[in-house]
Amino acid sequence: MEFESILKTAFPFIVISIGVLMGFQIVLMIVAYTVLGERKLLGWMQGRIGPNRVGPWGVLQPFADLLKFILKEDIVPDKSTKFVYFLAPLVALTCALMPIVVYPFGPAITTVDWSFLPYGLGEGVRALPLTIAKIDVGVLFVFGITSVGVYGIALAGWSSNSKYSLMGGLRSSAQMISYELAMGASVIGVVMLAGTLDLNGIIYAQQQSTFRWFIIPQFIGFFVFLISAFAETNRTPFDLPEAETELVAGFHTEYSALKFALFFMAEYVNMFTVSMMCTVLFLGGWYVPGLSHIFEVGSIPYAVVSHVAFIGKICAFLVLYIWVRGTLPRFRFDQLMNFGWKFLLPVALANVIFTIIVVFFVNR
Amino acid sequence: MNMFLFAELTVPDPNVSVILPEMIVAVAGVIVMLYDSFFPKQRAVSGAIAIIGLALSAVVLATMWGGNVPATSWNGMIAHDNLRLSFSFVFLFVSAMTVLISTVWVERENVPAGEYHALLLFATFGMMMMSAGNDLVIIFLGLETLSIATYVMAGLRRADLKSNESAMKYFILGSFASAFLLYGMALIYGATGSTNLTEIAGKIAAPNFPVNFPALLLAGGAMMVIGFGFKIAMAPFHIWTPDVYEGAPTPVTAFMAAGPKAAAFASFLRVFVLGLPLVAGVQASGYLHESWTTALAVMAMVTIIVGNVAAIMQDNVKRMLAYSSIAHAGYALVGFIGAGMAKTDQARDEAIASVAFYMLTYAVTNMGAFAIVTLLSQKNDRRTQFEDYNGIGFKSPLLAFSLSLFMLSLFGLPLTAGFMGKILVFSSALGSGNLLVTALVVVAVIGSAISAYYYLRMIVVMFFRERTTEWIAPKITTAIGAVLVIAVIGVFYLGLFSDGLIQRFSRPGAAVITKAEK
Amino acid sequence: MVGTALFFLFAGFAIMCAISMVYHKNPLYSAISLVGVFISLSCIYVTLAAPFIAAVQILIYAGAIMVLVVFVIMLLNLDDDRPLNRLRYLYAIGGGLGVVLLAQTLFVFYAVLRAPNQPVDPNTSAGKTLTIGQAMYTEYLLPVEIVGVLLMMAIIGSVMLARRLSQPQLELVVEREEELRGEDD
Amino acid sequence: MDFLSNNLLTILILLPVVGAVLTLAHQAFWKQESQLKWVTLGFTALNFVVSLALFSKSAVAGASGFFFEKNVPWINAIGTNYHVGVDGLSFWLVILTTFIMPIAVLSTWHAVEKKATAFYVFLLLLESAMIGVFVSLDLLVFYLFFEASLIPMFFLIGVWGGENRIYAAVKFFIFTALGSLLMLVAIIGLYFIYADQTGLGGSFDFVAILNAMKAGNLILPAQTGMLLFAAFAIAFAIKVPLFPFHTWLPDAHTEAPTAGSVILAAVLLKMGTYGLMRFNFALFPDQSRETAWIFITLAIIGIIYGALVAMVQPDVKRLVAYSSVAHMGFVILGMFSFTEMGMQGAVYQMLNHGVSTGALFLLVGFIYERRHTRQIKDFGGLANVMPIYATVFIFTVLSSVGLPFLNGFVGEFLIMVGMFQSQVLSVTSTVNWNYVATMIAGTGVIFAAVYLLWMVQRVFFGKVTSEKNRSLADLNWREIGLLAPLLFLMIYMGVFPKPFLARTASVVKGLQERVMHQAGGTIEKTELKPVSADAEHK
Amino acid sequence: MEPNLASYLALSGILFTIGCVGVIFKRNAIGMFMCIELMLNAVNLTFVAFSRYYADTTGQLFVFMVMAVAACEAAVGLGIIISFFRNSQSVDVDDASLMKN
Repeated sequence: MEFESILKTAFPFIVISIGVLMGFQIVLMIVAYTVLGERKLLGWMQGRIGPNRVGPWGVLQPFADLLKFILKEDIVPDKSTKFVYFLAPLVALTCALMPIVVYPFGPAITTVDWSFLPYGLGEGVRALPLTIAKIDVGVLFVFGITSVGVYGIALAGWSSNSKYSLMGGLRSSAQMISYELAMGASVIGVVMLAGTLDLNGIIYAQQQSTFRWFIIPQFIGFFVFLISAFAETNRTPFDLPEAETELVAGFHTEYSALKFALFFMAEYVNMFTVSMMCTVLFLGGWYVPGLSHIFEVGSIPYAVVSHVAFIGKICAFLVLYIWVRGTLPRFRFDQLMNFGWKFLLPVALANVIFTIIVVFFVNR
Repeated sequence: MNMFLFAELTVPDPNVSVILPEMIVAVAGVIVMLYDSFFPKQRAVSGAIAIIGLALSAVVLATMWGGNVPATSWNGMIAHDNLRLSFSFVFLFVSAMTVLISTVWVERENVPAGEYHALLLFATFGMMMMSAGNDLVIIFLGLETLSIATYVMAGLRRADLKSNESAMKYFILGSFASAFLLYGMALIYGATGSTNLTEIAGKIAAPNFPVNFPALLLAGGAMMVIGFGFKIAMAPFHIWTPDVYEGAPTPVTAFMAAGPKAAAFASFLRVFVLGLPLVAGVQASGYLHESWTTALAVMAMVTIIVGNVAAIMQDNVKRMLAYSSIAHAGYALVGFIGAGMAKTDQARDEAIASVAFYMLTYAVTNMGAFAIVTLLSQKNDRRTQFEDYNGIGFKSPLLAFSLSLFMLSLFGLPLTAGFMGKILVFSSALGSGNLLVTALVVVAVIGSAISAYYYLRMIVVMFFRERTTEWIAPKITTAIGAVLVIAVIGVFYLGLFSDGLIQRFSRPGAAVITKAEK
Repeated sequence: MVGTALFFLFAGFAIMCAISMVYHKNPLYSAISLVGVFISLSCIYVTLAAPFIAAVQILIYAGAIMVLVVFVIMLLNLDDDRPLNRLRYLYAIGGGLGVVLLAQTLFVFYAVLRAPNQPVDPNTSAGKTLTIGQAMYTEYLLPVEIVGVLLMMAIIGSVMLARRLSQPQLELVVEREEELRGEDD
Repeated sequence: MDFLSNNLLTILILLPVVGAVLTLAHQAFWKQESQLKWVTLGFTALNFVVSLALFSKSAVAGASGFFFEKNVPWINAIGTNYHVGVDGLSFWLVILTTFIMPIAVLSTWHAVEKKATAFYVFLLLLESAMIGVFVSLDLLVFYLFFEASLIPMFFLIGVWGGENRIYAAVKFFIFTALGSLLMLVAIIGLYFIYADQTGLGGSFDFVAILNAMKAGNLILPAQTGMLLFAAFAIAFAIKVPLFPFHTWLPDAHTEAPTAGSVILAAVLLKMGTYGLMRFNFALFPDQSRETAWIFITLAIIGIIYGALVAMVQPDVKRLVAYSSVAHMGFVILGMFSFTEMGMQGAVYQMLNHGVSTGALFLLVGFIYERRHTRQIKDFGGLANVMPIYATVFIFTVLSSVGLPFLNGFVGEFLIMVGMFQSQVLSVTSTVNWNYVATMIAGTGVIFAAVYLLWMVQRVFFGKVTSEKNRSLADLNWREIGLLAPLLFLMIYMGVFPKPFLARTASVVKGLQERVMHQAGGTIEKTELKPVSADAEHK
Repeated sequence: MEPNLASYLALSGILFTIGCVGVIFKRNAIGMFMCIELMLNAVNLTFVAFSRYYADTTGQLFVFMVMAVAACEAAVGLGIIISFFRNSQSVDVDDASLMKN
């Protein structure tokens, strides 16, 4: 059968495509509501109500925003470098979305029998992983992609041909490079304890470890990671590339309409990614202690509960982000650099060395 | 918790004692740096630490010469043989001299001494690794360590455009050359499936010739010749040399002319002579070997001629010395080709020793000459033209006669080190009895005759010309004085009583080498 | 089939980006093109079963080195390249060198093409992160150590080069001004 | 005494070095630079006295035929030894060197005012190197001294020379260095050929190589041999200097200070001819014989050319310099006649040239000190003002021209006769080219008489043309004193050449037989007596 | 046709050539530096391709070292370029012509 063989070849791609769509859908929805949540929370913190006109309690606000972005006039600065100007937001969002493919949304579903599928498509399929792509260097992949993300900002700043933008771009690239080091160093401890770079592998390693969550043995690493994560995502108190009060809006001063929306989305997706990494590396990912006693490991309910727990942990981090934004003032640039190079990096390295010693003696 | 698969592990072979000299140098670098950060502005102390480190390393190296050291260690990455030992001594000597020479300059230009000395020590570390490395990885990393340190050192005089320019040219062309070298290494790896030189040599020498792509050996060899050729300033890859040498601060120039060049020769020798050996009976290997020796012989001729002829036309002393260093690379290449064409292992070892000895003589002489140039040049190397040396001969006889001595030694006058070096490389080359090599030696000899002109010019301007402007002889500091004494004694010692040293360099019997245990 | 398509896709993209890098006079365009090359090479590494190298390629080249380059280009605010004036003869040299290297590439290509094709064991562990990590700390311990020294030295070096110049003259001016003000007061 | 005879040559080499070191060290304890000449004079004189020990009858020749031989290993790695010895060929040259040196020092008694320390140091070092050249029997050691002698001379010309000194000094150095470097290659080549063919490992030892050649263990391939021969020959031909390599000589002579010119003429030029005889003839006899025609041609061109150019020189010193070219041409001619008489004459002429031309340069130097010019046109009628000077000068010129009873005659005559008897050049049915060569060379003698005597006539006779010349002081006692031994030698060598010739006879005979494979032109056969003046003198 | 060793090597060779030509054609120090990086990358591809062919880790380790070296070179090289720029207000190699024969 011609059709059958084609289907058999195409089936994995179809499955992956569905997975990708679903993954993106989940993430984008969460991101959209993070924006709303931020406005609400900030409003409450400042004794305001926050958006409440569009839909009940303002729940449809994100869609209204989206509509506005789409319909607004797109202004392109006259002296800008056009190609790069258009490229920058695309780069930013693409790089932000790429890591979704390694998100460990939940444990693999292994108990379902897939043989009911027609044309024997389910033959030999034993597990349905809740990860889009299985890359055994997941951690490196995420870091790599996010580090490319800086181009979006830097190029946006350069191509706008505006001094505010340029300053923002310069700041962001300096900041990203500086804090990436501390971030990378802080993860090494976890990777050493886990013995793998695979995100799911790290989660499994946490299940088998004495402490269940790596935040306990690696609390220094956790804090360093968290702080660097704020810097990497350009969030307050490290939002110098945007810095409304000094740089107007930093790198995206000259952007408007949909292109601005892309940057905006990229920032929130990055937040989500970083929260995800934090969860996976330090808080056990989707793992809920004791859940295996209630549901069979690999069954659908187990996966669903795990997934919900995973999203919950991430949301907790997102709330933390918003909280910090509501409370802390912005750093000065030299303070930011000093803090990154002279405090975070040494601490992270000390943590690495300490972990090496511990691992060495425990493993003997 | 732990997911290592211990079954697959290669047993590491960390023999620290073998790389102890290198480690001492690197650690000394770190100490210098730390000391400088806690007690800044104590230039003399940081220099002293550097010298102590280098001396300590030399002592350890000397004990290893006769010691019971495995021939290869660190999983075959470090080779311990006369090539390594003799060249390492040259490097240590060069670096120690550079530290001494720099004292004047560091003071004059207000250079951060700690970092400078640290860089110098790391560069030395790189050089020593280059001579010890028995694996392409080590050679590459050593080379890069050396190069990167030297790029920075060349650009140390940051307020001076000349120095910046020098550093930039050196950086760009140096990394360009590294890329070629690396491509060559990749192709050699592709041809043999290994980066270990012992293994590569074994494969080339094996009777059944288990090399997958012999053609890649040829291409890789060519690329590596380009890469190494850049580093040793072999024509036509010498174009960077004059500008870089002229622009770099004088002590750094001294270092670059003697140290990195010797280091590049060390690994060049190791890769080509020991790694791609001449093996009778294996046609492909013989063909490969012949092609690189022939190519090198031709290039050596060009190098000698270009270096000498261009040196004649220079008005700047540093530039003249730069071209002369190109010519000297050509002379050393003569010995190199001798090593490549040697028919017996003994002859090969002797030829290698002759190159090492040549580099030593060149280092001694060169260091002395540059010490004087450093002393005489003012801030930002303003006084490095020949005119600035007019008639200083009898105003500062000590400096002038030492400089003349070094010039004559560079020329290769008998009784001096230069002569001994030259005669050794020439005889090791003539020993192969090849016609091309004989022609090469003749060219080299004609080249040295030409070189008489510009070396004598130095003497001529110093002694035979009259000085029109006022000139105050600079005070000879202790450090520079020490360099001069060492260099003058060295020139005569190497010229007259070098027998023991040559024997040491060439005779494997001097070192009791045991096979690696595993 | 898929492998072939991917290879030619990425190879074509890499070559296009490389040519665009050389062609563009604007350094930032060149930089962007180079990032394109890096990314497509990284994808090719994935097809060559070297995921670790692929990730590190992105991380180091695209994420660190090129960001630094872009940063510098932005900092210096460079203009477009001017055409060669003093060094016009370099066009000839460059062209010659290019031809020679292409010839060598062909030479290598045919040398390897005619060679017997050794089948690769699909279960090989080479390229796995674990294998690389193990080799790094057993067989390749020494190179890794040297890389450590190298990195430290690069840090020292770049700090030395980039450190702000002390400007004694400026300080003098300031001091004099202060003195003057003191007198005024 | 044993010590002395064992180490005599080493002492001869080292004594001047010790003197140089002491001279240098004077600044530490004795700050009178002007008195240094006494130190130098002392050391050179002492060296001369020591060198007289060479005459000692107790000396015995070693197996290789060399006296006072010393052979100690120096650098084993390349198999070179410190091997020195002296034989008939080098004997007189060593004596000549030590003899000329005190005279050269005396000649500069008041002339050197600036940088006297360095001047004397270089003189002493030069002496050491020159002696080294004549006594070393190891090729490498020979090369070493050969090159080492350049540096002091280079400085002497360059620092204390005339106006054009830099050009002259550099030219002198580069010409000689180029030749000697080629020789170095040949030496190394010989080393490897020796190693290859004898299987004894390489050696630079002249005696060892020569013995191997004589024993047939070392046979040079024809082409290689010719190349090696050429390398050696060019080095020495430049030093001699043979036409067309002579161009450095007039410059060097003219610009050099008096002492430098004297030493250059008396000793340094002899290194070339000595080297040719010692090394080229001994090591490459066949090549020497085959290429003799080239050398003879060049020598004759040199003779004629030197004479013609000398004739038109306006400068006395330059004239004398060109006369050197001509004279050295005679020496070469004699050597390459390969007859015993010719070669004897050549050796003898070397000494003659040293004495006569040395004296001429001294005399030119004296007048230059007084007048600070050497142009012939500035003089005229000097005989009226300076009678002693004129007498001595004319006497020396006659010796140089080759007047019978004076030394020049003996040498030139022997060379002519030797060449006449020679069989090196081809003899066709119509022309015996040996005769032709002799005849053309003979005209050179006439030319010499012409240009020298013409110069004498213009300088010394006639009226005093320049007012400045009227007040010139005649020679003082120091000058007369240092010329006296030279004048004595001119006469002595002219009338009683036997002791000189006797010492060189055996070596020359050996060389002659080595080259021609047969005896020829021996002195006994050709009845020297009526020719040589010594019979009549008795 | 599956991509085999030869095609990877050809790609690497082409990239190397482009980089090399670029180094010579570019007048801009940063541009030259980028071309050198391209050359290094081409070499890395060769290493990885051979590493795959021989199923040997060595090549990939070499690549790793090369990357570390490239990072160091970038740091130092850009520092040099900046310090040149500070003094000359240009990174054009044509302007680096203070020293000539």
